[in-house]
Amino acid sequence: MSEFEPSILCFACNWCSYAAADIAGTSRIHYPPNVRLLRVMCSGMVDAEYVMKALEAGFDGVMVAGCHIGDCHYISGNIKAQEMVTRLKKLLHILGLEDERLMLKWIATSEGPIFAETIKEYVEQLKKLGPSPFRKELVT
Amino acid sequence: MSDAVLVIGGGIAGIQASLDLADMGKHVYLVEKSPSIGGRMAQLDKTFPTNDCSICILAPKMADCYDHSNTTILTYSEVKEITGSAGDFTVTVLKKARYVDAKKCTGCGECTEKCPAKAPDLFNMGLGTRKAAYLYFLQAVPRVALIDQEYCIRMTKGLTKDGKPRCGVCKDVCQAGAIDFDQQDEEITLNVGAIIIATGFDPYDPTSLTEYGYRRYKNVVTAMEYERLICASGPTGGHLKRLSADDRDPKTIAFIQCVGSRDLHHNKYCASVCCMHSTKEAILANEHDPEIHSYIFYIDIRASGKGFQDYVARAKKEYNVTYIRSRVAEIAQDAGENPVIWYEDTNSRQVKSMTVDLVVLATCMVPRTDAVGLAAITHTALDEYKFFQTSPLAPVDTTIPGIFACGYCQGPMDIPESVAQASAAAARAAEIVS
Amino acid sequence: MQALTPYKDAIDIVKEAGGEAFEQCYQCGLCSGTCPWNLVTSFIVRRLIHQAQLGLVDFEDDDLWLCATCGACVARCPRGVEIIDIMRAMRNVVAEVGAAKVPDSLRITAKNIASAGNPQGEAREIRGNWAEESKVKTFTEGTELLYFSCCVPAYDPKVRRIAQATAGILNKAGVDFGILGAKESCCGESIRKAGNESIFQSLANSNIQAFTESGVSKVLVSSPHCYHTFKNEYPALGGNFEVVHTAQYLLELIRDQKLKLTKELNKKVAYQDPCYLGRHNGIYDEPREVLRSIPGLELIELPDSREESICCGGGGGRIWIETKKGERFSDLRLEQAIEAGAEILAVACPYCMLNFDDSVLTMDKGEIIEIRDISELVWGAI
Amino acid sequence: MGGNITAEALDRDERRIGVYICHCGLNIADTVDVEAVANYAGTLNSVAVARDYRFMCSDPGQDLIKNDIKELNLNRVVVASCSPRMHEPTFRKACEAASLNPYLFEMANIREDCSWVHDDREVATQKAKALVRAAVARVYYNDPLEIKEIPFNPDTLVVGGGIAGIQAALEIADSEHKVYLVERDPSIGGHMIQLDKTFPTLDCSQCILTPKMAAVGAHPYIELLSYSEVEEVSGFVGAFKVKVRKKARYVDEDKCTGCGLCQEKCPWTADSEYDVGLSKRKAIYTPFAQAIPNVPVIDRDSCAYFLKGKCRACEKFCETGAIDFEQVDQFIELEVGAIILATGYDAFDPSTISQYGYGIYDNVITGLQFERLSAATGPTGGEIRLKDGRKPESVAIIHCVGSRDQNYHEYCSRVCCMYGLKVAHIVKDKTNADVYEMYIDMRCFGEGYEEFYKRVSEEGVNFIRGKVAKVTDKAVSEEEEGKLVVICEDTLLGSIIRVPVDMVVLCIALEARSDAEEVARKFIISRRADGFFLERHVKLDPVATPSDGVLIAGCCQGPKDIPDTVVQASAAAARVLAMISKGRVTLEASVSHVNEDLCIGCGRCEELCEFHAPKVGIYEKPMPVSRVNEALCKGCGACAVACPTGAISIKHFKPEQILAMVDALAET
Amino acid sequence: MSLEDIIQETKTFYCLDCGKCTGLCPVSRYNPAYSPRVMLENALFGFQDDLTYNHDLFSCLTCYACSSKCPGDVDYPLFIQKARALALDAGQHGDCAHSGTVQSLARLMSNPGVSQNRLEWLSDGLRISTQSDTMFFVGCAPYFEHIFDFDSGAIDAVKASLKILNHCGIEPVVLPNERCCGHDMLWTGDVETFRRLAEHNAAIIKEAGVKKIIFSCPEGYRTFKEDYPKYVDIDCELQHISEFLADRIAENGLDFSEVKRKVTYHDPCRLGRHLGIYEQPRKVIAALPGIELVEMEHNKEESLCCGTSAFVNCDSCSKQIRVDRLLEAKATGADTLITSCPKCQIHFRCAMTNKGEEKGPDVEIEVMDLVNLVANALGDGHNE
Repeated sequence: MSEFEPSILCFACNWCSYAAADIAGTSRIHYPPNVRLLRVMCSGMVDAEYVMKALEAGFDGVMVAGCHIGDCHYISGNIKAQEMVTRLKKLLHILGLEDERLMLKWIATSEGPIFAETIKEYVEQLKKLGPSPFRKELVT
Repeated sequence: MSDAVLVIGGGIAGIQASLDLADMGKHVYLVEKSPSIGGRMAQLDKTFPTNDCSICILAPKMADCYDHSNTTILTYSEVKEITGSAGDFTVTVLKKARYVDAKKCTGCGECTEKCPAKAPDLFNMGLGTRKAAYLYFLQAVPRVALIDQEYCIRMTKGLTKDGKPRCGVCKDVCQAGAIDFDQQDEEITLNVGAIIIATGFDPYDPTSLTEYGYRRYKNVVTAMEYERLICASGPTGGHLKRLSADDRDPKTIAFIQCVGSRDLHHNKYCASVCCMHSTKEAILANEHDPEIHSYIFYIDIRASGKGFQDYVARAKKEYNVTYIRSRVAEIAQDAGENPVIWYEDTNSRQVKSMTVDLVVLATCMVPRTDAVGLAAITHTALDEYKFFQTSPLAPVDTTIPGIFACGYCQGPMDIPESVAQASAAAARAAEIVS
Repeated sequence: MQALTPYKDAIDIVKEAGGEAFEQCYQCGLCSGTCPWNLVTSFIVRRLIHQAQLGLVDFEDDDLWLCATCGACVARCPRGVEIIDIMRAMRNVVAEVGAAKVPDSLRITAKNIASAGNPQGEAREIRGNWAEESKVKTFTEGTELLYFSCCVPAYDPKVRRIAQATAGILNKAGVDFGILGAKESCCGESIRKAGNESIFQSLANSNIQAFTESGVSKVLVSSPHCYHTFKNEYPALGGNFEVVHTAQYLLELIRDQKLKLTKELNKKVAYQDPCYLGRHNGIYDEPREVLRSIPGLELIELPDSREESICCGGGGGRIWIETKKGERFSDLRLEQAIEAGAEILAVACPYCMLNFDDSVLTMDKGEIIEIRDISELVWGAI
Repeated sequence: MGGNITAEALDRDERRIGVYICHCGLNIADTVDVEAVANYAGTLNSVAVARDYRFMCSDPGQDLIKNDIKELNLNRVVVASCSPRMHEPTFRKACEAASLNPYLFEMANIREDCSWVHDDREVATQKAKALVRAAVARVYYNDPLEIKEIPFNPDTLVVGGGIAGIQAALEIADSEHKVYLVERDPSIGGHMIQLDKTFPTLDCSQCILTPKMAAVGAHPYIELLSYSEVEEVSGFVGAFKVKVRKKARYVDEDKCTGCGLCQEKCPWTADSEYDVGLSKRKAIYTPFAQAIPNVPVIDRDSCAYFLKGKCRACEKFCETGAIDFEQVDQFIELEVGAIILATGYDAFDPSTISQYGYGIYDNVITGLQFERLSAATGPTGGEIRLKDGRKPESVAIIHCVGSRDQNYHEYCSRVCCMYGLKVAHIVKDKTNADVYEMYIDMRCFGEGYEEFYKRVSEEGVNFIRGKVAKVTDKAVSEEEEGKLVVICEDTLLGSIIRVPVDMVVLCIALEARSDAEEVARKFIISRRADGFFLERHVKLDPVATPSDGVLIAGCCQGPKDIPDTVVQASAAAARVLAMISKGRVTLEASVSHVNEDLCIGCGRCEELCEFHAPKVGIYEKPMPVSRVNEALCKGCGACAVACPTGAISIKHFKPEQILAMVDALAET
Repeated sequence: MSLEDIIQETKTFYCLDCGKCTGLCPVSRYNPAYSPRVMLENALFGFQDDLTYNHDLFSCLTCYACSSKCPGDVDYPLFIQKARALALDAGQHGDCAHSGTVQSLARLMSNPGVSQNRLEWLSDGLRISTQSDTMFFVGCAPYFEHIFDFDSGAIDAVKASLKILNHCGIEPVVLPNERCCGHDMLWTGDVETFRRLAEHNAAIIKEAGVKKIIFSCPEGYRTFKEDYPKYVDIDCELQHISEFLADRIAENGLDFSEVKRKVTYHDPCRLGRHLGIYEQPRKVIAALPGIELVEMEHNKEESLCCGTSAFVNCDSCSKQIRVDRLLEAKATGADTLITSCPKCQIHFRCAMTNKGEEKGPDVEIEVMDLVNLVANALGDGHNE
């Protein structure tokens, strides 16, 4: 079977990270296709339910991307995302999942290249980590 | 062969059977456990559907039965043993000592007034009290007093310090000199050709239905207790009032049907008479105080007898009675000791709560507790509910030829059916002894 | 003066030596204006920093050794620049990188400390001798408190009275304490500010080892310099002990009624805030409260007191360098005290005592004013 | 049919989705096999039609959608093309044009997220299919949303009667819209009225300000509420409700003719705030002559009647009987559409820097106090006098007092250099004394500022670069006897210098109002670290705040000079006029919504919402539940995450929609 | 399993349609749209859609208040459990509270590849071993610590239980990779996941070779005792810790230190009506010196449910149930409400966390697990 290709779901906040992805697009910066973007209005909108559902659905990595602290269009949305991710990581740790399965990253609008770079690094990291125990083929 | 007949149980069924047989010239021995014949019906105030005063229609029969030449009434007695077979039964009966000479006692009641000792009045369902020396109830037949050895001071407290027997007030006041402390239980053997069992029923104790709060809440009473409350000869002289300390007159009463009946946890069968006696009690309440509004919580109104359906219709129309199709779920109590009923009104599909002044539980009716003993003595079989086993085409025959059962001890039925069955049993018995 | 070009290597050397704070300085000159040296001579701190910024430091310049690390400039610097660190870094470049010659007196003192563990160069063994008369036991495992007297009171007979008074008080109050004697060495605070970082490291490690081996958890010090280095500089090397200065501890004893001050001292007393107790560590009120609790004592405030107190000139290794007559801060301070009508000048630091005693002699003010350590005054009042 | 059947079951009506794959010329087509994606889309659940077209955003492209909606009665549309940040509005309008609710529409970004960033055609097509599948899965659960609009109340509230407030009020009122101007002090004028001259033109400050103040006083469209404060603000942009406390003046405004007799007769005095304590004013006073409104106020703290219950002299002498000791604070309810905060700044209290001797030496004064000395209306009638009346022979002006200093304010107060120069010029002009200016940097950046600096230096002012360390009266030489000695290092000379002078003027910093925290909370805006109000964007949106409808202008947003303040005031006014002319406010459609059956009233949403939209209270049901003020909600979704029972959800971002996308994206 | 099979298995045909269940049902009292009688009516009439698509199918608390008094002895909660399985097939599920975290964790845990770090809470004072033949079933407490934004007290109860067992000389086996017992999955209809969890647990228990399992969580206890036998076989003696304590107190008694406290006891549905354990907890409380037990109006068999079950359909009505139950507890004058179920404790503590301005009725009362009360009385209060 060809080399393991991790699948990543990225919740991108409309005002910063999704805009950064757009800029990465307009400046034609290529990055691995493993990531699939899901646009939300604010990183604070990402509920633990969505991340758990993504893990259940077999994604190897979930990324929550928001604005830098202080830049949030809704003042403190990113802080709330940080709290949610910290708490959820503790749960996933008890469950036995590696810490890298869930990643929180601040990406400002202008940081298109950084967005692409982050995706590249994350794919490499997950390749080293191996498939998620809940990956579709393994479960059934 | 003996042409006499033993009738066990002096309720309406027993009385009717005795009269029929007596009128046929047969000699009847009527054995009644309690100090007087009359049975459950004597405890009722009125009877449905005619609202006749229960004791008014019962007293003449009691009198005829007692005075009939062919009848020997053994009250305050119990059947101990029965041997033999159809046509020739030997029956041993224990006649408990009344400590009163039946012949001398005029029933004047002097001793009952002066007697200092008090005891719970079971005739009034324990609502009031009576004395140790007492008449079972006003219209008791035979109208002979008796002394309750468990409560009489003389018999319970033993001798005084200087060796003299205590009290003895009743003896002093009895002009007829009827008091005889040395009376002993008597064992009488009878020889009869046929036996009719008419032991009737006990009301089911609803305490085990904890959700209804019987005993926990004062203003939750059973139907029989209600009958005594509403009855003129009852503990309150017929003045219907609440049992809580404020003893206010109730303006709203809730009658709850199928308490302990049609219930796999308690009694599976339907007691058949509760729907009607609750309706009667609701009507009585309204007659007693027109402001009273009654609510009857039912699953099905079983008004199947003659005139029953119009009786229910009249209750709705004239006597301020509302019928709510719902089995009450739970009874709580608010601060004023008013019962709060929680129920789902299955017609409107809504869960509601209703606060009323008084709750009457139409409890199930079960065979007498000592029916089992009697069945053992008579070797007759009982069905799963402890009723005497009969079969549809021989509704009054028990499993033992020559022994018949009629009335509630054989199955749930109302007074008319009991009377009809009593006559049937009398006829069946007559065949054997004639 | 031919043109100068910024010298990158010099900038880096000073930075590596711990002086990188100079980058934040925007040359406003407030430090120069505030420095007490400018009351007696001219010492442009700003220029030294600017030279460091451009790598044009003249390492031969004696001005490098003027700074008494009193902290007045640091407290007021609008950019919060750690000017003392810059000075220490430049001195380090001279002392350990060899960019120039270290002043002789300092060089000798550094050699003494390196070899004998005390600036006086006395034998290590006799460090505990001062304590014989006061019957002080050596510190053993489980003793509640270590008393670290500082080298000056231990070896210098003129200042021994501080340690003896303190020991006397502790005995009177029934405190379970001891000293480590020969195992102790100089706390290293001043020698570090004089640029000898390596000597400081070895002193600190040996002290920490000695303390931990003996199971020390709480240290009582007489010198604010020891207090400063134990509290703020030793933790980085793994030495975490509870440190308390005599002024604080005496107040504790008085408050817990373990000390009863009965004898009256009807004198006007002024208190000189030592830079390393006051400005560096924010302890102003405890010493004053101790003095006020001595019956009859009338406490008067000097001008420029508390945060604005003027240094006695002893910090940063200056105690071991001769200060020209007429340029001694302790003289100015003594005059201020006399002018304020003080009969006693209370001090809380052995360096202050040395300087002020010196000033009393050189200015011949012996009859008008005396110099007393706080512990002496308390000892006298029991 | 009993119980409440889930909505999903009821409206399992036909979903008819139209999917349109855009080529975007070659931008998408050359990396993604658009036909394959279109065919694939056709196979998806409830997709009625799937097409691909070269330019979906073009008019023919949009017509394609409009016709399909009409002919094939589509009730949902998905366009796979560029980023929604680009053309979502365009396609939404297209749907609306075909009378399909704009929120029944989704976009799949197969350009920036796919074709432009990947090169392998097969993988890109695979990913494009996934993105389309996700968009279709999401649109299935989209609900039609109603875009609400509320009327915009044309009245405006301006808080603060300084030059900023006055300018903003005038500009709005001049376009015939009602303005309520609330000013805390007895008269408008703010700090500017206290100034003598303004730099760089040296115009007499009062001459250019009083006409504007008069205009405000007389303007038919401006209702001036002086000596009043805002107590409480509620509501939202377009419909604010403001409660204003009109403090009791104890003088009846209608009867008072402003004759000033009461001020003459009143025997009790107190420090004049207007003259910054340099002179006294009476207990009953108007702050300055040209006060608007020209109605005096009785100061309770210095009026004998209020303190000791006697005197009432003013009442006796007042011919019109305007004095009324029984007056009480009144409360007025205002309804306005927008609010402009122009609350200005506080002057830094230099006494905290003990080394400068303010409050210790008589002749150390602040810049503001100098303004009063040099002003004709000032206590000395415009003459520069020392405390003992002598003319100063030498004056030192110290810059950056409390500014650019980590221990006080790290920021530069922007105006002190210029008013330092102005003070220098006035001193030279009026007393010809020696003037020394101690500065770190001369920041004369504005128009005509550098020229003014050149002119003042030509007038013989000495400039010494160095931050002053100490001002002392302890003389070291004869010249210093009886003088104030300013000690500092002249960093250009590289030596400490001691400048003996008669008077020292401190250029004190401008700092945020002491009650800024409380005001910020009232108007639901936040503050920067330095205490000034936080603007929406420092560069692109300086006069707006994160709370819609609340604008800020002038020094309350940060220290600035009068020209900048006036510019900001006009900007704020313009923003308000724009909103007024639009006449209505479109509310955010995808806002939070509470299902009150699910809500357990735990208040977690209320506690964390930055915009105070959800509020737990007792409404119809006996138990408290949360309810959202849709006008305040920004739709950020934080409350939905915190809600334990999922009672609160964001329209257009419901959990089902997002979970559907997650599942669709997961399928390989 | 079709609707008819369900009706047969749960004896629904005995229903007299008398409405007593609806009258007793705590949910119906506040949610007019929900009526157990109507649910059965729909089933009996064959209206399957009205049953499976009914939102309130998931509002039933499965607390057995109705069945325990049902004249027709219909096993209504079992009917609901089966009906929910049908609903799941039709794609319907209840509103999962707390972002469905508990449900997601259970599904994730049912995956064979999972190896958990679930014993990090184990502090040194507590001793466990691998040889003992008694096992202590921890359950989901380690996860609960990080799901709620208030102190769930779940792990404290587990620690207290271990302290009690250690005190009684037992160093129980605690399995490091123990799975969720599957209670919530079974009761919300996800039989498939439940079966996988049961199989995992059965395998590792068999491998551990224990003979007795002690539970502190009644839901785990009931699932192992009543539901597991239908899917897997676990030949171990099962005991709730209150039963263990009651026996131990009866045998040789335990020495407790005196703690003055007035308490009232809330019977968890799973322990009470499901398994009939009412007396043991009360015997344990009675054995604690200084503790005065005051019974609430609704106690033992009549005890009211704590308002939420399996973290599904928690809504305003479940809040009302909890508020009334807390008010009833406060009315007894007790200063602590004792229960022996971690979930009741969580739901009560959640009801007391009101962060908005409007707090609603004052329901503030200390809630404590029975095992904590006992552990505190065993000397050096472990978590006082």
